[in-house]
Amino acid sequence: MHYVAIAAQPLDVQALYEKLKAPEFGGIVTFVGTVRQWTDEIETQSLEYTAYTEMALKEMTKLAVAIEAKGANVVIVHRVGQLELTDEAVFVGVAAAHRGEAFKWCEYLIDTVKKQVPIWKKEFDTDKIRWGGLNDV
Amino acid sequence: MHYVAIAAQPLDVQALYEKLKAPEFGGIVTFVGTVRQWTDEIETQSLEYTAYTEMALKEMTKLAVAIEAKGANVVIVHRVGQLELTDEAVFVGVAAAHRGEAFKWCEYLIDTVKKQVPIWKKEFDTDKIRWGGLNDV
Amino acid sequence: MMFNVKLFAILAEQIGHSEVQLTLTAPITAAAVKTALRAQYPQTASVLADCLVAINQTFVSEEQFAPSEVTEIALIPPVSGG
Amino acid sequence: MMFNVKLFAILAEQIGHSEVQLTLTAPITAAAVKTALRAQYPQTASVLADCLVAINQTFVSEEQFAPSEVTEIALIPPVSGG
Repeated sequence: MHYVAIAAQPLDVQALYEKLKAPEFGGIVTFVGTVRQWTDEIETQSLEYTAYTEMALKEMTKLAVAIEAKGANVVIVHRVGQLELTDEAVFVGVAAAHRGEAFKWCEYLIDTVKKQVPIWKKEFDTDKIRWGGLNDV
Repeated sequence: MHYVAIAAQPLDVQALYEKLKAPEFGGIVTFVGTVRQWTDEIETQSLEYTAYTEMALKEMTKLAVAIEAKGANVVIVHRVGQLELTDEAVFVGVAAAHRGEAFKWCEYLIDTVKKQVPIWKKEFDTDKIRWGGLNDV
Repeated sequence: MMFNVKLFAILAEQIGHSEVQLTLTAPITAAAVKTALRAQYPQTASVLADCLVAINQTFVSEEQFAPSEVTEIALIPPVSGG
Repeated sequence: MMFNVKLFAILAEQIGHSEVQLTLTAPITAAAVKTALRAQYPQTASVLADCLVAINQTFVSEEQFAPSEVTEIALIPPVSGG
């Protein structure tokens, strides 16, 4: 059974992982995106994520339901609020019968979350503030 | 810095995940293999893993070091002993700067662990006992 | 007819509000929403070019809506979650 | 010359020991290890066909070793971790 959430509090990776476990699914792949310090020459100090929460949840639910229909458990949780270096921004987990599917579906889900779920990153870098998704204007 | 182990006790997924985190690596992919109940028509009740421990650690270390040289943190831990349904048999984690690499390297590592690390599965199924890796004789 | 339009991220920052009222005439389209915002807040023009429109929490491109079908309008700047 | 050879998994079970002593003559090769075990324990023949040999904890196939180079020999049935 899928679990999707927009979380204002730090992600509990262990608890989210536990939601994926099931006797019929032997392969569990998780992706966690954390706040990275360096992007080429740019040094990030912190991030702020905001979301169009109701629509984000709808989009995440659509994605999760479509993958679960193939035979899987899916968890997708995204943080909002102020994040520091190494804080967890997003958790995507897939439990499936076989590992090849779990890898493929987990990567598809995070790729798709990044493309079409209405969540925005405001990056506080050492040189200036940047909005994710926009060309560096 | 890599961490590899053969563990006689249940895997602490949270603690292993924490070892991967680093400010320079924003993408963390983990694979956990758990004991699955059904394989086609065969129902598994429990498993016993044994290892040629010293050599297994050497092989796991070689694999981890080779991936870390590309820019990553790697954790590989395999259980030995008696495992019940949904117990964790293996944890493979890769933290890298970007998620594409983390997915690719994590899948490569578990594929390779399954092929060349001297660990054996004895499967206690409802109909009989099977050794993994052998044709069902 | 007046509609509340939700704004997010850089768009909300440029205007200083997370919601604005825009006058739209039937049929409601994504292009009409963007045109109306641009007219009222010219400083959003360059970001607006890359924005999507969600009506009733679903991305829309060329669809036309009767005003009575529209319960929620939002302008979605390029997303950057993950 | 006598060598201790480590056995694992189904091979250990078939023989009832996790280590056996085998007589090997120089040079030591993977094939010679398998041949010696098969001669002493014919019941292992079918599993042995799929086994690898590790010398000093490294898989070997066609290499030849002087007895003095060999500190540990193991027979590795098809692995099945993960």
